[in-house]
Amino acid sequence: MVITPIHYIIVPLIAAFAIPLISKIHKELYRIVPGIVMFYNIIISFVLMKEVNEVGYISEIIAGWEAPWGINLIITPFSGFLVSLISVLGFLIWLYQYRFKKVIDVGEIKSYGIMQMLMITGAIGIIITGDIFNLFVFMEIVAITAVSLTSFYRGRDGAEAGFKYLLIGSFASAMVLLAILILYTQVGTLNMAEISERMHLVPQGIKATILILFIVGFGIEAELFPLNGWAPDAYSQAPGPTSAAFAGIVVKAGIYGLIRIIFTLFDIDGAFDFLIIAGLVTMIIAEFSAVKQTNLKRMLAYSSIGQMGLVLIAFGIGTKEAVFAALFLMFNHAIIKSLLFMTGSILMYNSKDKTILSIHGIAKKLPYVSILFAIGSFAIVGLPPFSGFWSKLYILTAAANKEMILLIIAILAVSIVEIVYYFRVVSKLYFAEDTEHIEIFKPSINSLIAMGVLAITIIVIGVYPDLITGYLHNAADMLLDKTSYIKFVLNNNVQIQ
Amino acid sequence: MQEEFNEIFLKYHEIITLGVYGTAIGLMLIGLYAILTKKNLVKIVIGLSIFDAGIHLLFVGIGYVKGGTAPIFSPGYENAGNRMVDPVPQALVLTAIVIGFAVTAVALSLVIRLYKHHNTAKIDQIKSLKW
Amino acid sequence: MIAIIIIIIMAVLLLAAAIYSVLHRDLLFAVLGTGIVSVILSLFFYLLQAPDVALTEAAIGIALTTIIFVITIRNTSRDEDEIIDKENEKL
Amino acid sequence: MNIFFLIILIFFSGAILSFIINKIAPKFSGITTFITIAVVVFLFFTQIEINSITQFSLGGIQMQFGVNNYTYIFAILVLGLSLLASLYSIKYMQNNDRLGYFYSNFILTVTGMLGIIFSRDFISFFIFWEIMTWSSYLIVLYNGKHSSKSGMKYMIFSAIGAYAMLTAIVSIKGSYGTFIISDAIQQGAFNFSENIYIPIMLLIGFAVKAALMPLHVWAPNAYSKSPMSFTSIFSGAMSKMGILGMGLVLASVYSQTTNDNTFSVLVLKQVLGWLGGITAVMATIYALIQTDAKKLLAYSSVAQLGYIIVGLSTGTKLGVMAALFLAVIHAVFKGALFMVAGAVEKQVGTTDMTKISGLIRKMPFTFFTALVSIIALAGIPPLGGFVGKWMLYEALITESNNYFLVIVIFFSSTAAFLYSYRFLFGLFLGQEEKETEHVKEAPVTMIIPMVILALILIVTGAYPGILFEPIAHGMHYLGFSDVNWDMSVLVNVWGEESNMAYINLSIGVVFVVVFLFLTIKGYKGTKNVGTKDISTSGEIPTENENLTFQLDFFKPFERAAAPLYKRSMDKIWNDLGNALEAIFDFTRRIYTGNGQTYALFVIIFLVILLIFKNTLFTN
Amino acid sequence: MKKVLVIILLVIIGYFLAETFINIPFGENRIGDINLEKPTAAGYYLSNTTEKSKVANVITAIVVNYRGLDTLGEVTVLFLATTGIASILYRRKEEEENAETERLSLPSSNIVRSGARVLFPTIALLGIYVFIHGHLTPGGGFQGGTIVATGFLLMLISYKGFNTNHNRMVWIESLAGLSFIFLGIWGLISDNTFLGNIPEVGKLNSLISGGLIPLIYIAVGFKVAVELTGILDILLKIKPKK
Repeated sequence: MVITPIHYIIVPLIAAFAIPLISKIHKELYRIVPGIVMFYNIIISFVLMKEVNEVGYISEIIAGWEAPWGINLIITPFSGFLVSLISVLGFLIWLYQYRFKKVIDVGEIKSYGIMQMLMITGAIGIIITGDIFNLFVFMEIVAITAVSLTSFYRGRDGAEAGFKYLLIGSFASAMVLLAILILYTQVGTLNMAEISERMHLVPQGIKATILILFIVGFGIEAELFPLNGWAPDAYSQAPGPTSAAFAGIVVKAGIYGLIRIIFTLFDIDGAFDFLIIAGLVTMIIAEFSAVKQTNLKRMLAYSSIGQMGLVLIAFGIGTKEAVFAALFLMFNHAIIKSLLFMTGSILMYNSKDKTILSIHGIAKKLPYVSILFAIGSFAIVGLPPFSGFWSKLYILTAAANKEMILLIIAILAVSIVEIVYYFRVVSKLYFAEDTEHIEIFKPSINSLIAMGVLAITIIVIGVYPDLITGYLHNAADMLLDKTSYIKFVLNNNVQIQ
Repeated sequence: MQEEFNEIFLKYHEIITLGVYGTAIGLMLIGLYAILTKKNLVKIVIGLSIFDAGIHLLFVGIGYVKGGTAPIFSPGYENAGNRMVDPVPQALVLTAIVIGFAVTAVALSLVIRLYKHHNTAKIDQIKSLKW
Repeated sequence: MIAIIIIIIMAVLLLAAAIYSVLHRDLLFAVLGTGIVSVILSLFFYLLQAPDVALTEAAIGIALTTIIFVITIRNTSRDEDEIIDKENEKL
Repeated sequence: MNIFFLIILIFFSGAILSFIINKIAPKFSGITTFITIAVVVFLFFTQIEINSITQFSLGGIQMQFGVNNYTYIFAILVLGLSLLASLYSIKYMQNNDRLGYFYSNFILTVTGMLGIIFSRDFISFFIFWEIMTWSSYLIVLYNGKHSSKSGMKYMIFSAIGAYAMLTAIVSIKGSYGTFIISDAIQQGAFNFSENIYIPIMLLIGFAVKAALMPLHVWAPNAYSKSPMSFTSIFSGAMSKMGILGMGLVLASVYSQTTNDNTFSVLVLKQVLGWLGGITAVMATIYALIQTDAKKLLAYSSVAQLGYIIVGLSTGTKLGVMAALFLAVIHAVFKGALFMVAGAVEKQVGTTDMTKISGLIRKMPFTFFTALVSIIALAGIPPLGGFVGKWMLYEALITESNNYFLVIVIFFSSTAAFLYSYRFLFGLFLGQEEKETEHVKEAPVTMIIPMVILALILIVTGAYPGILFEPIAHGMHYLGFSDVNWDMSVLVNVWGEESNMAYINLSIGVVFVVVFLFLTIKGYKGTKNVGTKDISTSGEIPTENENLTFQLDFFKPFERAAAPLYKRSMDKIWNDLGNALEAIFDFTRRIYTGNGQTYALFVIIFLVILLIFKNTLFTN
Repeated sequence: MKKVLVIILLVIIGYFLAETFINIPFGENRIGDINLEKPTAAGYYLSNTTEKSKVANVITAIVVNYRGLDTLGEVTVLFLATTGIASILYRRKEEEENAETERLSLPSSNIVRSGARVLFPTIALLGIYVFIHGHLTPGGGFQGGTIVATGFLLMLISYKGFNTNHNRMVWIESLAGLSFIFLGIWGLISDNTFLGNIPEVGKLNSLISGGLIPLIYIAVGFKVAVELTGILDILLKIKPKK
């Protein structure tokens, strides 16, 4: 059977529906099967990426109805890049959490693997679907799984974080639903390509309203400033792998939604300036709030929000190289922040009162985890020769080419703040006298492998970025060129070389 | 009854417009009010469901076509396609309703757990995670 | 003529029920209000030529949503301000 | 394979290797480091020919490697010093734990410095700059908890500097479309009349590493807290990286002086010069009151860097020459002095000058090194320090006739006599203390580098031409043409240079003989009077004011200069930091834990956007 | 104070919504002529459903076939809600023991019991009818499923002893979901688009019509019924706080 984008969706669903049955054979299947699915996702991504590199786009129609009438899944270099990133991360996260008895008692609650898997599937669906309402449905899948994973632990705070997330998340879905409704009345279709084709018919005021509703809706998922109150709680309360998945996968889906809406659907110029302003505010406030955190995961959450702000700034600059830089930053943030969350949750688990203050000199007991965390924090603040440096450099260069000197200064000032709080943790890890710990829980070998792979990726990309830059350039070009997208989706035979 | 509705529609167009849109927007605003001011978690969830109900009504409302019939080709109406209401919003709202129910259920189970832990369902007393 | 009055009455009732369910202190009655909202809503859907939606709203909105609300209230507290059961705890 | 890449590769693999070896046999990781650096030194001086350029591209950015006459000076300095330091640190770091950590970062630091020297484009320059920074930061943290605070300070200031530099770099890219340094200079990136902030930003970036006045606060702690074997290159070589950059920028700024930017250039000269002078004075004054030898040396190196910057700021032939000469000499003697401090610390266990004294008998070679380097530091005739300072004075007086600055510098260099003498006396002269009886001379692998450095000092004192030659070439690269070391001050002072060599050499020989005689004589039994129980004209001084060199010799001075000590730069920076912390603590309170507030935020945001929709989103 | 602010905000939002919807006249025909060369989506559905997929109920056609992926996602959402609620309200073994799990139930009077016993088959039958005839008459999988679930609800609250056989429910749930997907994959194999239909089967307005659509909707019906019953079951099992 030839591999097509729909496999991203049906294979995990088959697994999800079948797991309760087949795991009557052996309990372990609850944990193994999601891993197999994740690995299959990687295979799909590999095959599809090869194809995308040959023909510019891949589009698959569902139920045999041509694009404007049926739902179509479309893989552009942009979405393909994100999807393959997500697939690899998903597999690594699974590898990390496999047999992670201490932190996630999968034996106790069997559905963890299923929900994690379906959350990732939902994120992939958001990215590859070509239909706006279908996107909404996948958003809901992500939201529900994310909420129930956030409140997964039995403790009292999990439920609280989950409820906040649910409250704000249902706002998001309501906004998107309303926007889809108004949009449908104006253009009479739900297919994104056709919407952007007919967008010029929409009167200005209504267009602005729709855009605002979409911005609020997706901005909640993408952690824009006033909308991201749920994020720190959710990140800090979710199980470690789930936090990694939030930072690496779910946020990416939200950003993708925002970017797809602004770049492909709408033709409003003000949106770009808005992105810059919103991103700047988000970044500054988040990074400032991160400094005095005592819960490591919460600190990482704020830092993740700040990075998302930086991504939005880069997208808002809007030139080809800026978009390229933004993609690079998304890639970096995905791998680095996942690494940080993976290591950080282990560190937090081993600290006595679950705060940064009590991880003095834990490096003696957990050498590998500490080194990985150090690598991650060096990379995220953008020190060469780690991969974070390049994305920061490209963003600054893009800003400089548009003579935005103040923006550059702001970004760099904020990264000094970043250095302050990350290096505070690193120096605590290594160079403080070690206080006594509760019995140290050492991560199993597969977790170490997962984290090691991420760290090696960080270093390799940092030393030789050309491994991905060419591809990212291609993706950026394709994102900016929306006429070919429309043409390709609406009459399926055109193929952009 | 539906036939009556269709013919009186032409007469009282404004009133019915107000009746549908106004009701829908009113529902949304009432729901928002509950979400934003009520302290009790159950009340907040009620507000959410009312808000959703308003959006659903809007959906069906914009799908309505003057003098249209339900989009079902029942025997004898095989070629009535031109005087049917827009079926797409109805299909969408079908999905939306079910999803809304799922969200409500999850929210309520969270409320139950919060009450277990905090022994209260007041949202302003449940803030152990902050700053 | 009857129909238009019915529609206006329905609209008014709908909003009234919604306001009632938002404002009423006793959550059980509030939930009842949401049930009424769903009933009238499904009638609206029926009038707007959406029988499928009407059916769904009737089944889900009236029966299921209401019952899970009731279950929740039973597991938490019936009074919005939780005065009553606080007193019960005192006793 | 290309020689530059080969060297970098050797360095990185050496770093990894020494880290791994430490896990197996901790003894050998130091030796690995030494061998790695030795191999690189060999390769560098045999394989690399000057002015050869290697083109390559990384991440879609054109990059160039190469060595020119100017950077060659610093290459000699960095490689020689780090070779000696690595040899020194084998014994010095013996039986500490986490040696792999130390040595791999040591190598990485050297890699950074050499990479900076190699790179002819801004991006690789910045990359290596950052590698140097964070690896040295990790070493500063090496000594554990009490050093993590100063390490933080160091990292923050370095970040400020580095990001100022990065701002300048990307805006060069934005305005001139190139990252290659020479192209940027040719297109007038450093031309004040075109844009003033790019060179200023770059200068700020370099000034942090060169510990210029407002940005120097990290230096004393960082220098004194990190292991001495590292500090010798930290203060000796790494600070010179800042000098390298400043020299480059300033030279091109001055060379592109035109009518319309004369004034701004003049202002720059004055500001830099005065900052350097004030740095020298303040650092000297602070050095006076230190009782810890390491701290004293740290402050004194800040002061010396002040001189160098003054020299650069003149922008005249002689001034720049003086600066470069002082840079090299300072590297040598400060490296030696820190090694001495390290040896004392290793053998005695402390470098507190109030506790130890009379080590001259115990550690004669160390004392010899200390003596020579102190002479060079204080700028007493036979040795190089004097030459450099003389050139500096002459440059200031004759060429840029900036008499006030001369006065300032002269004051600070006279004050330098005091603390240098205190260092010498406090540690080595005087009677022995009870605690230091068991002390022995440092192991031979620590003696060798020190003595080598001392000999270098003597020889360069004798034959300054050895240093003038490469410096002259380097200055020629900077655009100061027809620099030949005949026009050195020495000619003006003592006539012919050649017999000058004899004079200096003979002075040196006599000095050595006298020194040996004294030391041997010193071993003969002398009556044992504790250094601290002196009696000034019959009356016993009270303990609270005991005017020996070890205790309160500088008390009166301290009293005189009290206002200067009261409000130091540190305090100002600390207040700034606290203010920022308050801001951070305020911002995070936006996230009140109440979910309803978050919902309200969403609605408010929505409403604001809706109200301004027609101004925000128009096409 | 806060209330005032909120009301002001709501008034503004209401104003802007009204402003938007004034420009969207109610009851206007936005479908356009459905027999155009390239009609709107709705027009296409209205004009082609009867021929191309032999389904009387256009909404069913849209829900199951044109926008089948939405329905799949929707079913997944329900499934996830069930698992999510199960994991949110999960109790460890020891908690399970010391919590006597007595379900919420009406005061068990004979009238209620017998009434329930009479009503339950009727309701279940109605539901099944609704989702079997989903492609002909109003209603379908969701509606029928919910109706069946209400029947179960009635039994659950009226009978203390009535227990949903968890094992059997898992079977039905999984099989229903899988059959949905595999019916889709059948299309993927036959005319290599997922959920591709085989409309040749049967004729319009007869029970056997619309190819795979009724089958899929029946699967959806079963799944929805079981999911909702599961949710109710979990929620009803909670031990109320004394």
